[in-house]
Amino acid sequence: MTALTVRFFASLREAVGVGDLDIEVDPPTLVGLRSALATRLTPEQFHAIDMAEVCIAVNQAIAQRDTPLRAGDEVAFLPRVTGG
Amino acid sequence: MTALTVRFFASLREAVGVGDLDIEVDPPTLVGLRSALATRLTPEQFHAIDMAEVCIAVNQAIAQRDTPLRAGDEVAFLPRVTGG
Amino acid sequence: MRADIRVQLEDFDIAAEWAACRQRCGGECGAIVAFGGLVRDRFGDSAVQGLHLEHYPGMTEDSIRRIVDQAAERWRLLDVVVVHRVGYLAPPEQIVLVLAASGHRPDAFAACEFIMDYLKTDAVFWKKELREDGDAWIESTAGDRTRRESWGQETPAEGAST
Amino acid sequence: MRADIRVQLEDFDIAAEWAACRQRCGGECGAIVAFGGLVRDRFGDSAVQGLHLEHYPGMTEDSIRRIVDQAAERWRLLDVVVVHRVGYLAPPEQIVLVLAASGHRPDAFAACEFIMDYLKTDAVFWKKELREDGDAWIESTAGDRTRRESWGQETPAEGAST
Repeated sequence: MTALTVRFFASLREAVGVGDLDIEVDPPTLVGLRSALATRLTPEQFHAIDMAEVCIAVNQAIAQRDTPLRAGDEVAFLPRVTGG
Repeated sequence: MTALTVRFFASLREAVGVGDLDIEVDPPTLVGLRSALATRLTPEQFHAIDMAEVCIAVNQAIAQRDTPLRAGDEVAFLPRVTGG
Repeated sequence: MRADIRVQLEDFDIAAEWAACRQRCGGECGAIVAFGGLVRDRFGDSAVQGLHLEHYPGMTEDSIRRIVDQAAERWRLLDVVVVHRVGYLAPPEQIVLVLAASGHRPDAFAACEFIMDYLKTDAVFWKKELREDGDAWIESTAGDRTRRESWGQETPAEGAST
Repeated sequence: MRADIRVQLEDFDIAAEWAACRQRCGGECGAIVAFGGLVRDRFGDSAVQGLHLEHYPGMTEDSIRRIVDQAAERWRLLDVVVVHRVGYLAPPEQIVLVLAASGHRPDAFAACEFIMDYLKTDAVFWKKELREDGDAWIESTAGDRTRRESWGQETPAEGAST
């Protein structure tokens, strides 16, 4: 098992109810993380973070589908951004 | 004869050597003014103000070829402008 | 090109930023363009009490830096300042300042507007409008995306979903 | 739309102009764009000692007002300020300030840039550059005229020659 910190921002934090979550995943991939979150969260919470427009950053860099995960990584779920 | 004040700006003032000139014209038209200036100025001075790109304003409004002139009018010779 | 990028709770002082920018540029600088974004008091028919702006410390600054770097590749710039506030902001407080200084005005205008357009679509911020008719997370509009795309080139990094 | 147009010998204070503009606009204002033009210290390879700016009191202000009125017809503006200095200016002094405030940033950017482009070609000023290699009256460049024409519509009033 690989221990990660997951962060939710803005509307996703509101949907999940917390900003941070420590979670263990196996295998250490985004697919493994998805499974772990599906178990850990309620269906409504999971649905909110599992939308197509949600971006995922690993250690603050936008992740690709096959970005590997290592123990201690910070995985952030980012809803659509807008600044200015 | 119609008495006018003529003003020269910027490079035209430098070419003519003065900023203002009182002059009498007959007939009271831009053509009449041109004749009067041709007599009053040296050929070099006249050449400077007689260039195609020089604009003429009568009482601060850009003049047309047939703009009538009245006693006391201010006729300004304006070289190409640039602000900013 | 010097770039100064700050994300902060505190208000900013346009006069101080402008003066510092002039100071850094010296006699090379012919043009400074400043953009200030303010909190409006209405959204359509609904009164706006304020905005809540959230960011991801580190990633947000990086996202702004990437935008500024792209601007610096496209135009001749001497100095760029981006100050973006976060936290709770009430109308008519200042949200964002973008300063672009160049030898020449077309570069300063283009860079400032480019940076603002990209901030709307690519900078890592989230904005909640606190309104009479209910709070709402704001997304960049179709107009914002069209404006961003009008600059051509680069598409946003493809994100992964789980 | 309010418009404040001034031609003056004195320097201007961007901070005071910006604050007054915000004050006048209140909560409707979402965007302020400011352009500052400065005296550069070089022209090509030649050092510039300064500029001498000349105007035609009355006609100059009218020419600026016409430009601002055109901008107000094209975009939704809340407030416009144009302050243009005349007299002798040394590098890196400020020459001109254009402020455009609007509910929305595209309008503020477009109006500010439009006004600057037209000031270069249509405002009644003359500018002499005092240079190492000799003084020279500056004219608007082909680039300035192209930028002006890129806004479409209106052509300059046809002048008469004697």
